[in-house]
Amino acid sequence: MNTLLTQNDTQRRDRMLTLGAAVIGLGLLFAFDSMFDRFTMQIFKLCAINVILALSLNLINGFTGLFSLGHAGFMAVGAYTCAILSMSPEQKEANFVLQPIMPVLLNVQMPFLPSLLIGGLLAGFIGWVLGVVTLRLRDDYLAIATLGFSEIIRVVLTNAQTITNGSLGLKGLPRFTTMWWAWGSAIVITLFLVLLIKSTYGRAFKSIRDNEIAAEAMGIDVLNMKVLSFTISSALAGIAGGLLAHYLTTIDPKQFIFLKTFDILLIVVLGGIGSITGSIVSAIVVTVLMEALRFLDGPLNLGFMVTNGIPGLRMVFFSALLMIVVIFRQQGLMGTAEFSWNSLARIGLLPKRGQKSGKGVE
Amino acid sequence: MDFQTFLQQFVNALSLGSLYALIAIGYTMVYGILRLINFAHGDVFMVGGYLAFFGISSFLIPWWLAFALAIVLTTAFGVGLERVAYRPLRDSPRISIMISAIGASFLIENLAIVLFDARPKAFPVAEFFAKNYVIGGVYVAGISLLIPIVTAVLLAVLLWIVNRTKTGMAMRAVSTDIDAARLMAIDVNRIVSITFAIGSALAAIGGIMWALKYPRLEPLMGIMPGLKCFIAAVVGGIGSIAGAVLGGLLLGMVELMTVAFLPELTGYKDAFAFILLIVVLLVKPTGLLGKNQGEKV
Amino acid sequence: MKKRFSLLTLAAMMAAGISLVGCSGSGSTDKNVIKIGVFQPLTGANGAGGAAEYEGTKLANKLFPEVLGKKIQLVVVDNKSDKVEAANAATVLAQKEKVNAVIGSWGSSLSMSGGPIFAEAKIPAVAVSATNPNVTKGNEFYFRVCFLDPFQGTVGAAYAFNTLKAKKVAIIREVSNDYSVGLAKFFVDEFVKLSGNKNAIVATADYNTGDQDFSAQLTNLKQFEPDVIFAPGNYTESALIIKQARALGIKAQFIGGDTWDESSFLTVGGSAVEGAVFSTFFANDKPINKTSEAFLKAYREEFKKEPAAGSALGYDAYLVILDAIKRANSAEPQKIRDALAKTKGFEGSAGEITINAERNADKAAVFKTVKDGKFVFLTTVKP
Amino acid sequence: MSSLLQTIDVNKKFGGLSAVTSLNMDVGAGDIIGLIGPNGAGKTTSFNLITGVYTPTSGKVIFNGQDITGMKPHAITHLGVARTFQNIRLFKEMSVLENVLVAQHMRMGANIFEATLRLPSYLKKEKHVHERAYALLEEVDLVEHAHAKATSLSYGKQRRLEIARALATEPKLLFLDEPAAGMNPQESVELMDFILKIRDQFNLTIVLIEHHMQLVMGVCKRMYVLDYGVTIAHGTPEEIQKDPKVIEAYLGVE
Repeated sequence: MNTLLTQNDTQRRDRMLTLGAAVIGLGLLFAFDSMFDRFTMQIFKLCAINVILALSLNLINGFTGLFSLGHAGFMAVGAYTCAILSMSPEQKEANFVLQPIMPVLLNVQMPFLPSLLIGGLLAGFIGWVLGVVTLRLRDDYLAIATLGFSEIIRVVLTNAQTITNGSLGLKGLPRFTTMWWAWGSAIVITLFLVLLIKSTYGRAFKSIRDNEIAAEAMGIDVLNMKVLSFTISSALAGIAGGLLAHYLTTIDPKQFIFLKTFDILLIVVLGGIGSITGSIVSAIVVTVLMEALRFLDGPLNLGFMVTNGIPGLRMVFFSALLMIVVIFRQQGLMGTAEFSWNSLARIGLLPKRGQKSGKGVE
Repeated sequence: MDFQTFLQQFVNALSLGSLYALIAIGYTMVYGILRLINFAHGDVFMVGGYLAFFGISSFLIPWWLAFALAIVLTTAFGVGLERVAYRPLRDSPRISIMISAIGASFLIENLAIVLFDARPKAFPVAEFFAKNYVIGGVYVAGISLLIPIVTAVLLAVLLWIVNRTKTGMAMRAVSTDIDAARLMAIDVNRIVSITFAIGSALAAIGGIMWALKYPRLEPLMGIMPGLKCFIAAVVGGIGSIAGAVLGGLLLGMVELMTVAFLPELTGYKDAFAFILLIVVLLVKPTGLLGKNQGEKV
Repeated sequence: MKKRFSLLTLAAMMAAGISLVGCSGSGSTDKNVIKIGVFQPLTGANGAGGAAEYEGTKLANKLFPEVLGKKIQLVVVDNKSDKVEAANAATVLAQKEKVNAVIGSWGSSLSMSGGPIFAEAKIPAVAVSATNPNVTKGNEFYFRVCFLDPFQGTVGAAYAFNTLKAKKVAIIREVSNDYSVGLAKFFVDEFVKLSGNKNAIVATADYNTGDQDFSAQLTNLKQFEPDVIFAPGNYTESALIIKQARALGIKAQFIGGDTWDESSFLTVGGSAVEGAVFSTFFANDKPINKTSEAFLKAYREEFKKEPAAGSALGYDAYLVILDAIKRANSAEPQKIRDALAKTKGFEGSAGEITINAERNADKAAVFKTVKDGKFVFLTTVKP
Repeated sequence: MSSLLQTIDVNKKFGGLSAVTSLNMDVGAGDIIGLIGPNGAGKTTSFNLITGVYTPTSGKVIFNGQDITGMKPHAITHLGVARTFQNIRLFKEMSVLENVLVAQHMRMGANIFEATLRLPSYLKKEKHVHERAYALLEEVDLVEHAHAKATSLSYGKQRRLEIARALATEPKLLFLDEPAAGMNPQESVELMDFILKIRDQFNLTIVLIEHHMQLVMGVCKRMYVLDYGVTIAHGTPEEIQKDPKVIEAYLGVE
C-alpha cells in the first residue's frame, strides 16, 4: 500500500521534486558540456533549437487550434535579422560580393542577445501583421495562406540582394549558439510557455481551440486572442531562427522553404498536439533519431544480403512514422497530457497523492 | 511591347494556364467533396508522370499505351491513397486529416526518392508531340495547342458527369452535406472513391501533359504545381469545376503577364500566386465562382 | 493505463535514441586505416551532382586503395542538400569518425555549411566542383580542385566576344542560385570591358530554381534580338530554357557553365540543345593526359556510361589528397593540409592542378559543345 | 416598466430565405420571457441575432439603452448578455473548472505580462476567479466534478455547466437555448426552480427557448411565439394557450 499524503504534503513534495529535478538538470547540462564530444554537443544543441520550434508551433497549432504552416518564414526573419545585426562590418563586406550591403546595415553591430531579441521582435511583428490579415480565415484556408506567406518571405529574402545578399546567403556568422545559449533559451521559453498556458490567457487560447463560437460568446475577443497567440508563436520561431543561424554560422533563403515547417510539424504531431511535454520529448527524440538513423541511408547489412546504400530511406521512415501516428494514434505520444509528478505517482514510481481534503467526496 | 510580342505572351500564358486548369479541376473535385486539401495531389501527379516514363523507357511500350496504363494505375493509386490515409480519419478533426495529407505527401515523395532516384529524368517525348508551329508570327509548340483542347474536353465530360448523371447528383449531395447524403442511402464511400478516381485520373493526365511540355521528371516535381493548382482552385471558387478552370487560366495569366510586363519583378514570380490567393481569400473567400457555406450555430 | 503506456514508450524511445547515437560512432580507430570523408548530397535537390562526384571518388578509391602501406577507407555521409543536415554530417566526419581529410561537397552553400566545422577540427577539405569564391575564402583548411565562378564568367565572356564575335548579349539567370547569379555578374563585367560598350548587354531576365516555364522571359529577350544568350544555371532548367527558346523561334547562340555537363542536359534538351556551348572542367571525348585516359577507361568499365565532369573532379580530389599524404609522408590532417597547399602541377584527369595561395586550383577551362546529341570538345582556355 | 432589451423590426435573410421577419421583442428587467415555436421557426436564429453571432439584415437591437446591432459577440457579452447553446458547446478538452474560469477572463482584466510573470496583482485576481468559479459550481452542484473533463459529464450536468459558465460572465441578461432538452420530468421541475432561483440571486433577466411547455408556462411571465420566422403571438401564458393561431401552428406538431 502506498502512503496517503495530504494535499499540502503533495504540494510540498512536488515543489521539492521540481527543485531537485532543476538542480539535477543543471548539473547534467554542466556534465554534458564538459563530457560530450563536439558531435554529440552539436546534436544536443540542435535538440534545444528544435524544442523551441516545436513549442512555438504547438502554441498556435495545439493550444489555439489554428493550423498554421508559416513557421519557416518566421524562422527566416529571425535568422536574417539576428545575423545581419550581429555580423561585423568586415564580415558583411566579405559576404556581399555581388552588390554591396545597404550602407545603413553595414556598420550596425550588436552583441548576440539584443540581435536575437530584435530578430524575435521583428518576426513577431510580421506575425502580428499577417495574423491581423489572415486569422479571420478558417482552418484549411488559414493553413494555405500562412504557407503562402512563408514562401513570400523566402522569395523576398532571395531577391533583396542589398539586405540579405540574396541567394548567396550569409556565411561566417559568429558561432554564438553555445550549449548554454541554446538550452538556456529553450528552458526560459519553456518556462514562459508553461506559465502562459496555465494562466487565464492559456485558458482563453484553449477555449478557442475547443469551441470558437462558445469562446466568443463567453466574452473572449477571439480574433485578438488568435493574433496574440500567433504573434508570440512567430516571435519564438524568430528567436529559434536566430539561434539556428548562429549554430550553423551560415544561412541562405533556400533552407527556409516551407518543407522546413513540415519537419517541425512532424515533431509536434508525434509528441501530441497540445502537450508541452510531448513537444519537448518528441523534439529531442526526433532530432536524435534523425542522426541515429543515418545508417539507413548507407549500405545496410541485413544478414542475408548487403544493400548498396539507399539514400532517402531515413526520411521514408519518418514520413511513415508520421502517417502511422496520425492514423492509429492521433493524439500523438502524449495527447494533450502533461508531465506532472502525479503522473509518476500514478504509475507507482512515487507515493500516491492523498484524497483531496475539504469537499467530501465519497 | 509590340502587338506580336503581346500575342506571343498571351499564347504562352494561355498554354500554362490551361495546364494549371487541368490539374486544378482534380483538386477542386476532391476538395468539394471532402473539404480536404489533398496535399498529396501534386504527388499523385508526379506518380502519373513517372509511370508513363517507365512505360515508355523501361518497358518500351508505345506512348499511347503507356499513357493509358499510367492513367489507370495512377487512378488506382489515388483511390488506394484515400482508403489508407483519409478514410480512417473521415470523422476526425479537420487538422488530423490535413496532417495525414501532409504526411501522405511526405511519404510518397520520400518513397519516390528511394524508388525512382533523386536525379531528374528526361521524359521521352514522342515525335508526334514535339512539333512546333508558327501561326501568324506567333510560335506555338504542338503540345501547347493540345493542352487547351484536352482541358476543354475534360471540362465538358466532367460537367456532364456532375450535372447529368446519377453519380454526379450523389456527388453534389455528398458535397453539400455528407451526413444528410448518408441518410438518403447514398453510399458515401463509393462516391468518395469515385471522386478520388476522377481526381487522380486528372492528376495523371496533368502529369503526362506536364511532362510533355516540360520533359523533366523528379520526385519533388509535384509540390509547386500542386500548390499552385490548389491556389487556382481556391481563386476560382472551391468545389466549382468551371471556377477551377477560370482560376487556372487566371493564375497562368498573372504569372506570365507579370514577368512579361514587369520583368524586374521576375524573381518574385512564385510570390504572385500566393499574394493572389491571400487577396482573394480576404476579399471573396468563396472564390470567384464559389458558393457561400456558413457554419451552423 | 494509457498514460503508463505513453510514459514507458517515451522512456524507451529516449533510451533507444541515446544508445543509438552512442554506438553508431563505432568508427574503427585502427591505426592502419586512413579515413577520407565523402561529404556529399546524395538525396535532395543536389542529389544528382553529389552522386556523380561520389562515383569518381569511389572509382579512385578502388584503383588506389592504399597509401603509405595503409588502407584508405571512404566514410560517406549524405548531407541531404540541406544546410542543417550538412552541418551535422560535417560534424560526424570531423568529430565522430575523425577522418583525415574530406572530399566535397557538391553545392557551394553546403560546403560553406561544413567549412567552419572542418576548420575548427583542423581537417583539410577538398571541394570538388564548388565554384563559389566564398568556399575557400578565409578558410585555411578548404581547398578545391576546380576553378571559380569569376573565372568561368570571364572565360565565357571572352569566348563570346573573341570566338563568336557577339555584339548583343542577353542574360538569363537563376536568381535563387548563387552559382548562376555569380557567373552572370562576372560574365557581364568582362563582356562590357572587352567590348567597351556599356550597352552590349541588351537584356537580363531572371527565373527561380524549379521553374519550368520560361516562355515569358524568353519572349521578352527575343525582342532584343541578341546574338548570344548567356544562361548559367542548373542543367535541367537550362535545357528547358533552350528548348522553349527554340520553340519560340529564338536562334541565338546559348552559352553556359559547367553545370550543363550532365547527360540529362542532352536528354531533356533533345535536338534543341544542339550547338549550345559551355565551359567546363573536363572533356571525355579527348583525353588530355595519361591520368585522364586511365580514368576514362576505368570509369566506362565500372559504370558502363560516360563520366560527367563532376566524376572526373571527384576522382582528382581523391588523387590530390593521396598525393599530399605521400608527400607529407603522414596521414596527420595538419600535415596533409600543408602538403595540399603546396600542390603544384599535379596531373589530374581534368587537367593540371596547382593550388594557389587562396587554396584554389589554377587550371584551364574546357569548352564543349553539343553535336549530334553528344558533348564534343571545342577548345581549352587558359587563365 | 423600463425595458432591458428591445428588438426593433429585426429581419434576417439567408440568401433569398427569410429566417426571421419583423422581430419586435421587448424584455423588461427581471422578466423571464419564453420564446416558443415549432422546429425551424427561427428561435435560435433570433438568439444569434441578438447575441451578435449573426448581423441582422435590417432592424435594430437595443440593450440597456445602447444600440448593439452588428456588434461582435464578445463585445455584447461584455455589456452583460450571456447565453447557452442548443447543441451544447462546452470546451471539450478542458476541465469543468476551467470552463467556468474561461468565462471570467473578460472580467479579470489581467494583462499578459502580469499573467505570465505571476505578479501578485495577478495572483490575487486568479484567486478571486477560482473562488467565484467554485461558488458557481456549488450553485449548479458540480463541485465534485471540478477537475473532470467537461465532456465526461452526463448530458444534464453538461447543461448545468453551460449555465454556470454563462453566469460566470456576470450577465444582466441570460439567454437559455432549450435548457431542459434531454432532461427527464423530475429534472425539468428542478430546472424550473433553479431558473427562478438564479434570476433572484443574480438579478437576472432571462429569455429562454423551450419545447417543454410545462416548464415554459411555469416560469415565464410572457412569451413570444414564432412560426416561419414571424411572430404570430405574444402575451402571458394564459393568453397564448387560448390563441387560435398558436394552436394552429402547433397542430400536427405535437
